[in-house]
Amino acid sequence: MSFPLLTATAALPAVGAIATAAVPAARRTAAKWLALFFSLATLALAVVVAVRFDPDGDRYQLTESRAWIKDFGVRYELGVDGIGVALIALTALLIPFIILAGWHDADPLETKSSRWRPTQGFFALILAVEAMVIISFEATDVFLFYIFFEAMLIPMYFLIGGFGDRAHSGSDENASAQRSYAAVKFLLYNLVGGLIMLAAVIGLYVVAGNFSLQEIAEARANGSLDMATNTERLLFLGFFFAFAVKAPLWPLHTWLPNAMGEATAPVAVLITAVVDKVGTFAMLRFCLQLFPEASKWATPVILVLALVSIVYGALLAVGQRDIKRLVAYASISHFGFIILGIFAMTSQGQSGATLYMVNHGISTAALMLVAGFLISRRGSRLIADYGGVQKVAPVLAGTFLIGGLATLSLPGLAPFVSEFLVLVGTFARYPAVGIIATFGIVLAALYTLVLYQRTMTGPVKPEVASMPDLKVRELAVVAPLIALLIVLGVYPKPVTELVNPAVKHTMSDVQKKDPKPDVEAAK
Amino acid sequence: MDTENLIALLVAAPLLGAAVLLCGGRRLDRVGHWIGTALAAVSFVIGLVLFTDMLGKGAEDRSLHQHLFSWIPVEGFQADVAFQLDQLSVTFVLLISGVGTLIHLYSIGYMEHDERRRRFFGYLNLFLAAMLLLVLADNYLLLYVGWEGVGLASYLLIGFWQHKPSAATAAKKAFLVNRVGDMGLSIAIMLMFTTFGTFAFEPVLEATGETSEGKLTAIGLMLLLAACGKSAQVPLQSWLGDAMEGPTPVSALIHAATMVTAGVYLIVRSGEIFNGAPDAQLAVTVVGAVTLLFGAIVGCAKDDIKKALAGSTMSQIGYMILAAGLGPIGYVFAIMHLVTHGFFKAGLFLGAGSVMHGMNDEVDMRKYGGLRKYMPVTFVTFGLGYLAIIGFPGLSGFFSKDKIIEAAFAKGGTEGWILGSVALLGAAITAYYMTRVMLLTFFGEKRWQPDAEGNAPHPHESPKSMTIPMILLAFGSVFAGGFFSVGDRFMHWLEPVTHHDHGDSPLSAATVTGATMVVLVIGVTLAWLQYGRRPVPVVAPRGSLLTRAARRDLLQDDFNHVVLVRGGEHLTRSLVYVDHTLVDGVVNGTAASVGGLSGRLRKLQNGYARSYAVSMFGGAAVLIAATLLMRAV
Amino acid sequence: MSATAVHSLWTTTAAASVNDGIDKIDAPNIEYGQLAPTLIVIGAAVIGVLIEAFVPRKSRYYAQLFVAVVALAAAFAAVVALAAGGYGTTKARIAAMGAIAVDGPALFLQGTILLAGMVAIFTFAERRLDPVAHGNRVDSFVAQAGAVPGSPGEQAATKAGFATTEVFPLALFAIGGMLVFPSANDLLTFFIALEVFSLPLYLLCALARRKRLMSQEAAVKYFLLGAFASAFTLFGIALIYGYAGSVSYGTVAKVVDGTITTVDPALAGTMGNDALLLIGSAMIVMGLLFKVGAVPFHMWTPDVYQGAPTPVTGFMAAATKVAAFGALLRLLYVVLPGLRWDWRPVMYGVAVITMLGGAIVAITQTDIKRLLAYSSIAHAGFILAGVIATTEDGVSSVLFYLGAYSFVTIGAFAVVTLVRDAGGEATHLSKWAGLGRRSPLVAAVFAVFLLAFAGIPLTSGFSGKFAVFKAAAEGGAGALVVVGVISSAIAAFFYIRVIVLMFFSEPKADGPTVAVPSPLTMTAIGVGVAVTLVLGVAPQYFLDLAGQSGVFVR
Amino acid sequence: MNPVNYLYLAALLFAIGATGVLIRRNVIVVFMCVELMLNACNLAFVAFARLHGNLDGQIIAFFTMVVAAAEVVVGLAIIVSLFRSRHSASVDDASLMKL
Repeated sequence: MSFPLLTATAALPAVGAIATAAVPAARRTAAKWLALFFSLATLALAVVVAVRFDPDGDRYQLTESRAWIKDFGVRYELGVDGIGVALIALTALLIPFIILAGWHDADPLETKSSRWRPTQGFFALILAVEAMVIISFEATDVFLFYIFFEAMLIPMYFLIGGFGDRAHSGSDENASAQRSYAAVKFLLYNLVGGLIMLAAVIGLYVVAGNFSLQEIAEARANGSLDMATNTERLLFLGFFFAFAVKAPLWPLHTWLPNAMGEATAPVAVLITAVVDKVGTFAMLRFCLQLFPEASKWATPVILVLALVSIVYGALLAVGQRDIKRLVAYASISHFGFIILGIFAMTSQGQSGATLYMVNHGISTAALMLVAGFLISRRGSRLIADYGGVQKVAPVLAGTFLIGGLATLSLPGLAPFVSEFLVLVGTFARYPAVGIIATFGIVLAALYTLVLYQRTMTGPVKPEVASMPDLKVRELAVVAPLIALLIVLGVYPKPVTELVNPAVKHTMSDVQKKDPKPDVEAAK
Repeated sequence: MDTENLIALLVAAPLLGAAVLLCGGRRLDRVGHWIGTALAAVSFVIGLVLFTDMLGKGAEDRSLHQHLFSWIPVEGFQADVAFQLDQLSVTFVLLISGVGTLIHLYSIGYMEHDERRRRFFGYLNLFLAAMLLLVLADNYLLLYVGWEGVGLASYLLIGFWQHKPSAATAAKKAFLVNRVGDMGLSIAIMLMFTTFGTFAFEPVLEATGETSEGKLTAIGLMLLLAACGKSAQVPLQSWLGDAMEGPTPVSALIHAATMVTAGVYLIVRSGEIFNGAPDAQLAVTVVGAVTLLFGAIVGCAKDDIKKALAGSTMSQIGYMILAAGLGPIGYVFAIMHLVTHGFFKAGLFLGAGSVMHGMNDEVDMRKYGGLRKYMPVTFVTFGLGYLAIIGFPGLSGFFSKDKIIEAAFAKGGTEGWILGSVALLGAAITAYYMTRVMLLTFFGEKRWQPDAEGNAPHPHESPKSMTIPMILLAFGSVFAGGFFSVGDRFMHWLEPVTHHDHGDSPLSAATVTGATMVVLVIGVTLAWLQYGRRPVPVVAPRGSLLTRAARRDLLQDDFNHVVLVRGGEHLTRSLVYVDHTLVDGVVNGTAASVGGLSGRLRKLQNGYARSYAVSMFGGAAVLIAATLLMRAV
Repeated sequence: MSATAVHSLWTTTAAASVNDGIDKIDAPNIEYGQLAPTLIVIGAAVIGVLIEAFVPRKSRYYAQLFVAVVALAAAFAAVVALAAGGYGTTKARIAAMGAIAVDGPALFLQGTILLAGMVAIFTFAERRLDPVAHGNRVDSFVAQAGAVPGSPGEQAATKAGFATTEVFPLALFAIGGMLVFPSANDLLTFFIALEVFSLPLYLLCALARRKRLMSQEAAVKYFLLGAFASAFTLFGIALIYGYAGSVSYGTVAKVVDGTITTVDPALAGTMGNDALLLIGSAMIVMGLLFKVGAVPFHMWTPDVYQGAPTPVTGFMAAATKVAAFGALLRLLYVVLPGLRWDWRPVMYGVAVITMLGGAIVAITQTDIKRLLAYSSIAHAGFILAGVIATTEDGVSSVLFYLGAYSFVTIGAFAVVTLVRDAGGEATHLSKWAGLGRRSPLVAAVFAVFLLAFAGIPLTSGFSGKFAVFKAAAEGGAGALVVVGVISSAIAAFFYIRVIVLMFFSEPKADGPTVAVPSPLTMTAIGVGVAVTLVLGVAPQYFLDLAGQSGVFVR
Repeated sequence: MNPVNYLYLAALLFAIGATGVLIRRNVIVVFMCVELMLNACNLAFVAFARLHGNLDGQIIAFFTMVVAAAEVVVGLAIIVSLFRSRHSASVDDASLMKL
């Protein structure tokens, strides 16, 4: 077997995590640089993966397969399709920025004893999450996927609960209470989801006898493995529930605002831009492939829930007083779009959804990280505490605006492409749904511009009068992201070409054909 | 050399300018405005080159195409970045880049004292790029990009003085209202995709015959919605008045000459679709007619010079939309009026700007008066623009507006009569409010006093960089119409794109012209009687119910506020509550109840060995009973 | 062969007396080799008693420790040898005239018990945690069990450097009993083994150095309830005997599934009277459920776990469960398979309320030891889910789970012994606040154990849980799996609570200190962590082991 | 005489013993009740042994006695130590640990 590229891609950050954790307490800066180095190295590997991947080749490439737990019918099977490659690239791309943005977030306060090494822990945990996320994008064995899908909760949990946003209202105890509440809420929500999925995973084993995605999918396809309708539906629900919690889909979303509100901005980005993508990715890869019939059966309900998420999330975003919670609800709305695209079951919808995962990752990162810089300057998350920032910190305001414009998917920026594809794809099969979803773009404009107006424009608040503009480090975080947003908005072809074949496969899995345009249908 | 490769440069030049100016940083502050102006001029020159080149070709092969790259290639979905330059778009290119360049020039003087001038020019260039992209795109999706691009530019420029909350709010409002329109556009595009499998101009417009009228109507109505948003037509007109918060050059360029006319372009460009959908056309004409009156009435009541002009803009675009709704009868005149309007309305706004420049940015016309002595150039150019817009015989407005009124009658049937008479009425009101503006501003005795700080304005003529553009535009407003109409030049020029038929007017052209003249005189006289003869009170009289309503934009904002804003606030607030208590409450409730159960069960563990024994004994009994029971059943 | 063999064990002599003279007794042949593990341990225990009698006090501790460790190691070696000799699979047989079964499950469980016992002995022997008293290193056991708590006598004993080194032989006796318990092949041996490992435990519970009142109370409760339970068990045995006319597993099984039918009409009244069988088996099962701490026979667990010296708690929690579940498996799979359709639903119910009950009540616990006690109850429920599967997979999954669980438990309790304040171990949860800040390593280790309890992937807890749930689902108990995951979710909540406490809440000023243990405890904890992670990441080898040992000999 | 009667008697004794455990407070008495239960078992064993005509039951009875004796040793040890430290032999007093 050739060099296990995928394993290496996942293992490198894991190694980095251990190395970073091992750095002695005093050498904090060293730990930071080490973490940054490893994340960049991982990015390099991810690029190699993307290059080695041939869009017109087999469905799964760079595959690896080793025996692991025979008794459970589990093999260590890795492989990527276009979607996987795109998301791995996204993850590997975002982590360095997250690390760079969180450069000072984990600097210990003086009170801590010398044995307590928050900085090392912080960056080690981030790398650990990266490793687990990447491998769950690579896993083609349901059990292997499940293991890391669950395991990544633990480092996330410590990141949220252990390294909260220093900018909080109220006393420290109060803040730490809220923080651990958020962390516990995050963990329990996802754990419950995961455990229900565990039941379904076991059920799948009982039915299928192994966990190999490809084998099962083939067996489903050639009819050698037929599930009773109800079994399939139950299993589907078990899987979907977990993914819907992770994604998150209304009404399972309430953990996200707390988590993103209490976590530091980089961690918030890690949650929504990276970890949550595993949920939507898994819907595309596992729900549709393993349970095509059940997926179709559930589509109406899921579409409705997605619609609710879109509108409801946006409306709640309008109603927020806390910048980060606002972004969180905006994300809920966007995840609604992604799920809509997946279950519209049209090529445009699913390509759009995949593209959306990437773009949403980048745009949210841009917006949230700038918001983080803003918050760290003023020490408050409340929108009301800001005003007229653009006068004192024009660059910060400008980048914030661009991030916002990306969030409202302005044409010319990346998210527009994906959002429009999702809308078209949905509209093609369910016109009514498509039209309702379109209201989302108005609401998006509303919450983004209200946020911008309240924080950046108007007379300068005395508290922000002395606010410094973006530093070099911060600019180094934001500028590339913005550049990416523009490039992918103007020239998304590389990504779409990566994704299209994979989507074609998925479409054939669910045995759906794109609806023909009337004119051709008439002929 | 094959000229179509130049098309991209049209967009690229100002885009480059925007990029350089916005990313360039302070070091460009001193030269920024010149860079911006120069690049605007560049694309104007390129436009001229392409135009002349086009003139050299036969009417048929005048449409040029440039395919840059495939934008969003997805299974069964093809969106390209490709340009189409035909007579229609080149007309717009010239208008946009021409007027645009002039206004860049004007802004150099106007924004002299603003330390963020560089950024201002960056935004202006951004606008030019987006607007050119809008008119050059060869498919609806790319048009959409330009469409939102100009929206963004307008947002940035309206809110340019962000420290003023009113400006920021106005900008936000403009963007949001436009978004509603954009919804229409995107739905229209989706419909096209599902109907024709594409949304490029040529295939769509050629295939209109192959689909049902219902589909076409739906698409048409959605396009109309889009047009309403961008062109400030009822019911989406409310943003335009507030948009006057922006610097005056912006109002002139974006909210008078170019962007707001994009809706007209969209409808004319989609002519084939509307031709296939009479109902949609009717809707267009109705919207046009209503807005025409609406804007005019508002224009009569405003004392803020810019808002008055804004109302007039609304109403003039109403004319264009009306014309565009008439189908092939009106397309040409819609565009023609659009161009002429571009000249004189831009001129008028620049004039207004010049006045404000000299009056310490005072906008209340009741505090002007008799300015003709202080700023002659402004007076003359403004006057010419005034004559043009009211349709004084021989000037641009006369030709274009008169043609539209004719066309309205030519629609035939009751509709024709109604629309025609509405158009006439509009002409009368136009004459009235424009005269009012003229009188209030330049005639009568001076009414301005020292303001709070006690420094009285010293009205003076504006610098060359400002007056020259005004003069040039004045030329346009005087001669453009005549030039176009001699031998129906403009009509023949556009015909290959828009096609044209004369319809059958129940009235002769002469009759219509006569009628127009009559209403014109009436309007002017009324205005003179009210504002010319007797002195004008500095404080506006309470006025009639209609006047007061008109001052408040015919209560449209109040409606929006009550229904949308308040309603929205309540909705979101209640949803936040729901999210916290219900959705979250259910979860926390479950957790709490489990906890409570735990607390109760815990009490069983009371520490007494004997009670433990009891539970064991009971358990054993149950166990035995159950086992026996299992056998029994 | 077994039936007659068992008969002969008692009856030959009797028969001989009636028959031709007493010139020839055919001595029962005992396969000492195959019984080696048990014999070694019991022998060592006896030696331990002798040491108490003859070795001077100063060196007893070391002598006892030496003997115990060596014995356990040797016994484990013997087990490995037997397994290697194929007694676990092909040569599985019934030894000692039918009293003891030597087969896969027996050897696997004996191996587990011995290792767990070994680790537990290490924690017993820990002498660095308690502050040095009167110049003597002291372990966590009382100086003189007879001395009244707080009395001058007690202090005198401490001053004199007394130490209850009896704990080692006691532990060895208990282990010996535990070795026999899961491999007992007739109900008498079964009962004797039960008592042999229970009685020492009762005593061990009473021997805590600190908090002696609680310790003694725990002992009393455990003892009374234990005796109560074993009385039930015994009566159950009596009834079974009445039903089958024999106590040998083999015979009973045959009678149950009717291969042996009643010969004598006079006996028809009792022989094959199902009421006897059903009631009897129910009562025996009840005795076992008591030992594994299944609801509603669990109520002793929290009190005893809390009161007993923590090393003993760890030992009990791990080894007792292993032994008892082993016996339960054998009973249900060897003796009562014919009764499957009667006991399965009942056990089903027990499993459900055990899983839920344990998890739910644990939520509101405030003492770490009680918390772990309830968690052990919940885990008993999970294991029962595997037992119910009634498939070979079921057996091996239970074996695996027991193996995984026991080391996590001992490790966890070992960590508990480290966190101390003036009053000895600081077991109240509030004391654990901010432990992660004060000593990250200990907190991290404990977190690993908690995550394993919670069944988070990449820990042994997950592998085990997955194994039993998988077996249950395949055995057609899908609903049980759903209940299982629900209660795991509930359980997760309180494990997480502890982690939150340790890492996310600020340390208290008067918080406990973390004692630095001797290599003994370190090994205990280290082994715990190692097993947890290895079985979590690469469990295949051990699954194979358990899989091969999944077959009982009949 | 019907052998079943012996069983009834055994059951009765067992029940009495159990009840005693449940209702009596004094540890010693409780403990004796447990002994009673064990002896009930013995009676059952012996009866069955007779019934089946093999001696297993009777031998088991001896074993039981030994076990009972062992329990007495251990039990009394514990109980005495408890009594010495509390000066009370009531089971209910031993309820430090609860909830």
